[in-house]
Amino acid sequence: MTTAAVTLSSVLFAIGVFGVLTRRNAISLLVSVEIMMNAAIINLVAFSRLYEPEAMTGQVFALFGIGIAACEAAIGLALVLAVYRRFGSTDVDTIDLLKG
Amino acid sequence: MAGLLVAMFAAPLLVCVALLAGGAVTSRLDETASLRLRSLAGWISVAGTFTAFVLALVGLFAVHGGEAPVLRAVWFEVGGLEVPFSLRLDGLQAVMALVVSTVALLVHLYSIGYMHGDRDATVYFAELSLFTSAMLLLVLAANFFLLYVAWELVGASSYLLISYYFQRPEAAAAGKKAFLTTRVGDLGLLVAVFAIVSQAGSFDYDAVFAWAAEPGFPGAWAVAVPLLVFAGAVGKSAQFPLHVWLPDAMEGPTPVSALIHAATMVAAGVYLVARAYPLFEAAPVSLDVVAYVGAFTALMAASIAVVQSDIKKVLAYSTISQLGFMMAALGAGAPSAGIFHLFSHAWFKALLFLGAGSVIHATGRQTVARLGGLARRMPVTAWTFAAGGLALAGIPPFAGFWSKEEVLAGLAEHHPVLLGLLLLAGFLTAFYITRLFFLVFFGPEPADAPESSLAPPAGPASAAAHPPDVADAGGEGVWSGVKESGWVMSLPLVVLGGASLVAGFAGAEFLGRPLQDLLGLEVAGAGAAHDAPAWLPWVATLAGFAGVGGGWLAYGRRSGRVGGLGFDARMESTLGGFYRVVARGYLVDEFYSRVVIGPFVSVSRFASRRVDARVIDGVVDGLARTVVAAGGLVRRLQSGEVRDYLAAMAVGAIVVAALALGLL
Amino acid sequence: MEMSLPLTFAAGLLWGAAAFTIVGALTAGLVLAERKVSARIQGRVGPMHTGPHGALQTIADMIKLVMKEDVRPARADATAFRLGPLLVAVPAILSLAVIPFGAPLVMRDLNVGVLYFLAIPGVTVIGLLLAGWASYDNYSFLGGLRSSAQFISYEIPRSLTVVTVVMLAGSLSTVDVLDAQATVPYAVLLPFSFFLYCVTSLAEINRLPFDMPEAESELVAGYHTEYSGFRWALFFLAEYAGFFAAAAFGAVLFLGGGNGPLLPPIVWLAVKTAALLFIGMWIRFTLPRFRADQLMRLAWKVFLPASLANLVLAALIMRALGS
Amino acid sequence: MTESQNIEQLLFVAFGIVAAGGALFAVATRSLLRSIIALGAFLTAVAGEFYLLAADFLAVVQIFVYVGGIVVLMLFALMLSASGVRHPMAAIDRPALGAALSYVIGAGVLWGSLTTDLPSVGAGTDDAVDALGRALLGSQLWSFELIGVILLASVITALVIVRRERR
Repeated sequence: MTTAAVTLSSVLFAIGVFGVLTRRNAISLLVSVEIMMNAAIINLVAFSRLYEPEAMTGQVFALFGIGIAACEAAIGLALVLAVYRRFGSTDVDTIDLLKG
Repeated sequence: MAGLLVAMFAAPLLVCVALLAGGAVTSRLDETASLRLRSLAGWISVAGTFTAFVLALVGLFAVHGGEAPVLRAVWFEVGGLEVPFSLRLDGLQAVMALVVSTVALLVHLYSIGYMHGDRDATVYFAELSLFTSAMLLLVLAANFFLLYVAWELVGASSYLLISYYFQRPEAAAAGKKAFLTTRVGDLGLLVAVFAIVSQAGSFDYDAVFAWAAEPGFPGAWAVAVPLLVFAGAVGKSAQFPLHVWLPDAMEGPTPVSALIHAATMVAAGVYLVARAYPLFEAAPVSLDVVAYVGAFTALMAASIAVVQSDIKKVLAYSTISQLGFMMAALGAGAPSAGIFHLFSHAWFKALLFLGAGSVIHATGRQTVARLGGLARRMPVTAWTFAAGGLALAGIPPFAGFWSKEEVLAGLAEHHPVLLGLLLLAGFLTAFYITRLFFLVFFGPEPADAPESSLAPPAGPASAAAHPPDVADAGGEGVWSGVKESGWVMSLPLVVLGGASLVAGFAGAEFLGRPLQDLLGLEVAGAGAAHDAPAWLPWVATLAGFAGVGGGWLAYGRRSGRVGGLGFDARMESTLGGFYRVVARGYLVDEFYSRVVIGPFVSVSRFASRRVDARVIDGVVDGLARTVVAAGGLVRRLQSGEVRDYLAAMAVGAIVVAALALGLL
Repeated sequence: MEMSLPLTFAAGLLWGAAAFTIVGALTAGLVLAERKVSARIQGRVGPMHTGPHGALQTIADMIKLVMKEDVRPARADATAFRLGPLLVAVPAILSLAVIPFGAPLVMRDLNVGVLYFLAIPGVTVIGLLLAGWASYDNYSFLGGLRSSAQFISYEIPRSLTVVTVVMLAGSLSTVDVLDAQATVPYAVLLPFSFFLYCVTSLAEINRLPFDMPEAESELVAGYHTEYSGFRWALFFLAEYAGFFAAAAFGAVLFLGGGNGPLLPPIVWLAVKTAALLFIGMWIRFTLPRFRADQLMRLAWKVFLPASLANLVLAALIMRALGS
Repeated sequence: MTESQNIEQLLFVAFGIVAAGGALFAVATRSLLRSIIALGAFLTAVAGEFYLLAADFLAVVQIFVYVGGIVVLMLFALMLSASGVRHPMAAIDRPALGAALSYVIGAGVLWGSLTTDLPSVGAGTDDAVDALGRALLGSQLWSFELIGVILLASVITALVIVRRERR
C-alpha cells in the first residue's frame, strides 16, 4: 500500500503542477495548489503509519498542513476578490503591474 | 515559580501587543470600535500592570521567605556560545520590581485622567505598557546579555514616549537627543558586555561575579569593565557629563516623566551599578570614579535647579541631583544606602511629577512665573506636593530623610570632601523645592489674573500680555476654571503621598533596616554606614531645615508683595553673569554644540558636499548607468506574468533537485 | 462489534438503502406531525380528509410531487442544477450513520463519530450554493448565499458547544458518549451547552426563527425557488432528515439517548427525540423570524462568544473538579 | 496477507482512481464551477484514503475543513467575483510546456520515492485519536498554538484585504 500511496501522491502532484503551469485563472491556480498540497499530505499520512505509528508526527504535520491550507485559501481568495474589484477579472495574466 | 517571572514582564507586554493589534484592526475596520478601544485602552493596560504589581508583591514575599524563583533556559546558540534566557528574583530585584510595578500602576491609572480624550491614547498606553514590560525584564534579567537587550528596549520605548507629541518639533528633538545621548553610554555598556563574555566566558551574573572575585583577576580588565559599565549607567541615569538629555525629555507627557524620568528608567543606571557591584569592588578606583561623578552631579544639578523657571525642569534637575546622591553612595561603598535612596526617591519624585502634571493638566501652564496661588483651588495636589517636597528636602519623618541619612553616613568615613558637597547639595535641594512649592501654590495668582484669588474672574484684558506657554485656557480670569483633578489622578497622588511619608521606615535604623537586609548588598569591608559620626544626622537635618527656612524667607513670607519672583531677580542682579551661566545648565549643552557637534557637522558637511556628491556619487552614477544598460537587456525576462515565473520556478526546482541528487 | 471490512462495506450499502427509505417515511410522518401541531397551536384542525384524521395526506402530497414535471430554467447550469439537491440530501442522510439507536443499531461506531456528525452536514453548504447559483435567478442566488453564510456562521458555535460534551465524555465516539451518560444525562451537567446546542441547531437546519434563507415574503422560496417535483422533494426530505438528525443527536449527546429504565433503548431514544422535535415545532409556530443582518450579528456577536465562554467555563470547572 | 487487507488495497486503488480523476478534471475543465466541484470530489476521495491509512481523525478533518470550508470559500469567491461567467475561462494555455514540466517533476518524485528503501507497512495504532490528541497537546503543543496564531492572523488579513475602502 505504501507503493500505491507514493505513486498516487506523485501523480497528484504532477497534476497539480500541470494545473499551476497551464491555468490562467487565479482561483484555478488555488485549486491546483490545493491538489499539490493534498499530494504532500497523503505522503505524510502514509509515512506516519510506516515509521512512527505511535508518535503521530506525520498525522500532526498533516493536520497542520490542512490548517495552513485553510489560511492560504482565506488570504488567497481575499486577494482574488480584491484583484477582481480592481481589474474586473481574476485572470492572473491581466495583473502584470506592480502598482494597481 | 519560574512562571511568575515570565508572567510579570509578559503581562504588560501582552497588553501592549493586544492594544497595538486591536488599534490597527479597529482603526482600519470600524470607527466606533476604535473609539471604544481608545477609551478602554487605559483600563486594559491598568489591568496588565496590576497583574505585574500583584506578581511583584508575591515575588517579594517569596524572596522574603527565602525561596527566590529562578528561570533558566537556553535562548539561542551561536558557534558554541550559549546565550541564556535566564531570569531570577533576589532581594535587590524584588525591591526594584516592586518599585517599578507600583509606580507604573499608579502612573497608568493617573494617565487615564491625564490623557483623557487624546487622539492616540491607544498608542500611548501601548507604549507605556511596553516600557513597563521592558523595565521589568531589565530588573528580572539574570545575565548581562538579557540585561542589555532590556536596556535597549527601555531606551527605545522611552524614546517613543518622550517624542509622543511628535508633531511638536521640540518633542521630536528631545526624543532624538535622549536616544543619542544615552547611546553614548550604552556603547560603553555594550563593549563591557562583550568584554565580559570574552573574558569570563559567560553572561550569567553569578559566573561573571565569580570571575571577578578570582584572586588573579587581570588588572586592565578589572578597571576597564566596571568603568564601561558605569558609562552605561551615566547615560541612563543622566549623570554628568551625559545628563543633558533629561531636562529636554520633559517634552514628553508628564506621567511619562514621572514614570521614566523619576522613578524607573533613570534609576536603571543605579540598579546596574548595584547589580554589577562585585565588578566594581574588584577595582576600588572605579568606585572612586562613581563616587566623584555622583557627588559632583548632585551638587551641580541642585544648583541649576534653584534657578530654573519651568516647573518640570526644576524637577528634572532635581532628579539628576538625587541620582547623583545614589551614585555617590554606591561609589562610597554603601550600595544598600544607594538603593534605599532609590527606593524612597521613586515614591516622592513620582509624586512630585504627578503633582506637577496635575497642575499642568488643570492650568495648561508650566512656567512658575505664570503660576501661583493654586493651593486653594487644588488642595489635594498642593498637600501631596508638600509631602513630596518635604520628603525630597529630607525633613524627618518623611522618606527622604531616612535614605539621605544613610547615603551621607556611607560617605562619612572615607570621603569627607564629598560629604561636604552633598550636605551643600542637600541644602540647595531643600531650598529649590521650597521655592517651587511657594511659587506654584501660594502667593498671588499670576499677573494676568485678578488680585485676589477669591475675586470673580475679570475680563481678558491683561491676558494677551503673556503669550501662552503651552495651551492657555483662554482669556477668562486665569484660575476661574481650575479645579482639582478627578479621582483617577488624585488617587495616585494620595497613595504616593502616603508612601512618601512612610516608605522611609522600610530602611530606618531604629527598625533594624529591614529593606537593607532584604537587599543583601552589604559589602564585607564596609561597616561605615553603621558607625557614622553622631553629629551627622543633626547637621544633615539642619541643612534641610535651613534650606526650607531659606526658601520660605525668600519666596513664602513676602510673596504677597513681590509676586514671589522678587528673590529670583535679586539673585540675578547679585550674581550677574554667573546666574545666567547656571540657569543655562553651566553651558554644557553649548559646550557640546560648539566642541562636539559643530566640528562634527562641518566634517559631515565636507563629506556630504565634496566626498559624497562628487567622488562617491560619481562612482555610483557610473555603476548605475552600466546597470541600467544591462537591465535593458534583461528586462525582457520580467514579463510580469505570474505563470512565466511559476514555470521558471518549476525548472529551477528540477535543476536544484537534479543537482542535489548528483545527476548533473 | 468487530466486522471485517468487506462485511462492513456490504452492511453500509444495506444501511444506505434502508436509510433512504426510513428517512422518506420519517419525513412523511414529520410533515404530518408538523401540520397537526401547527394546527393545534393556531386553533385549527389541520388536514382531515385523506385517511383517518388526514393521516395519509402527506403520502398523497409525496405522490403528487414525484409525478410533477421537473422544470429547469433555460439558462441554468444543468450539472450544478442537478447536483445541488443531491449534495443537500445525501449528507443529511449520511449523518444519521453514527447515531446509536440502540445497542446493535448503530451503523458505524466511528471513533470520531461526533466530529463526523458535525463535519458531514458541512457538505450541504456546497449543495445550497450550487442550487442557488445554478438556478440563474436573483432570489435563488441570494437565498443560497444567505443560507450558506448562516450555516457556516452557526456551525462554529455549534461545534464549540459540542466540544464540551466531548471533553466531559473523553471520547469522540457517539457510543462512548452515550455510555458516559449511564447515570446522569449531560443536559443536567451542561445545561448551558444543551441550550446553545438546541438554538444553534435550529439555525443550522434553517428552521424558524432562523429560516431567513427561505423567507417567503422577500425571497420567494430562497435557493429552491426554481425547483419543482422530485428535486424539490429532495430539499424537503433533506430539511426533515436534518431536523430529525439534529434532534436525535441532541437526544444522544444531552439526554442520554437510549438510556432509561424498563423500556428498550430504541423506545427511549424515540421518546426523547420526539420531545425535542415537538419543541422545535412549537418554537416554529410561536416565534417571529429574524432579519438577515440580525441573524448574522446574533451568530458572531452573541453565540460565538457565548459558546467560547461556555467552553472555557466548562473546561475550568472540569479542571477544578478534577474529572 | 489477509482477505480484509486485500479489500483494503482494492479500496485504496479505487479511491485513488477517483482522486486522480477528480484532480485531472479539476485542472482540465474549462468551467471554473465544475473545476471546484471536481476539487470537492477529489478532496473527499483523499479523505477516504486517509481513512484507509488508519487516520480516521484526519479523514473527518479533511471533510470538515477542506470540503466544508475551503471548497465553500472558493465557491463564494467564484460567485462574488462572477469570474467564469462574465469572462469564460481561456482554454489550457501552453499545454506542452506544462505537460513536459509536470511529467519531469512527477516522474522524478515517483522515481525518488520508489527507489528509496521504504519499510513494509506498519500497523496503525489502535487509538489513533487518543495518540493524536496527546501529541497535539504534548510534544507538538507549540506548533499547535502557532497554527492558531497563523489562522487568526490570516483571518484578520483576509478581512482587511477584502474590506471595501470607505469613500
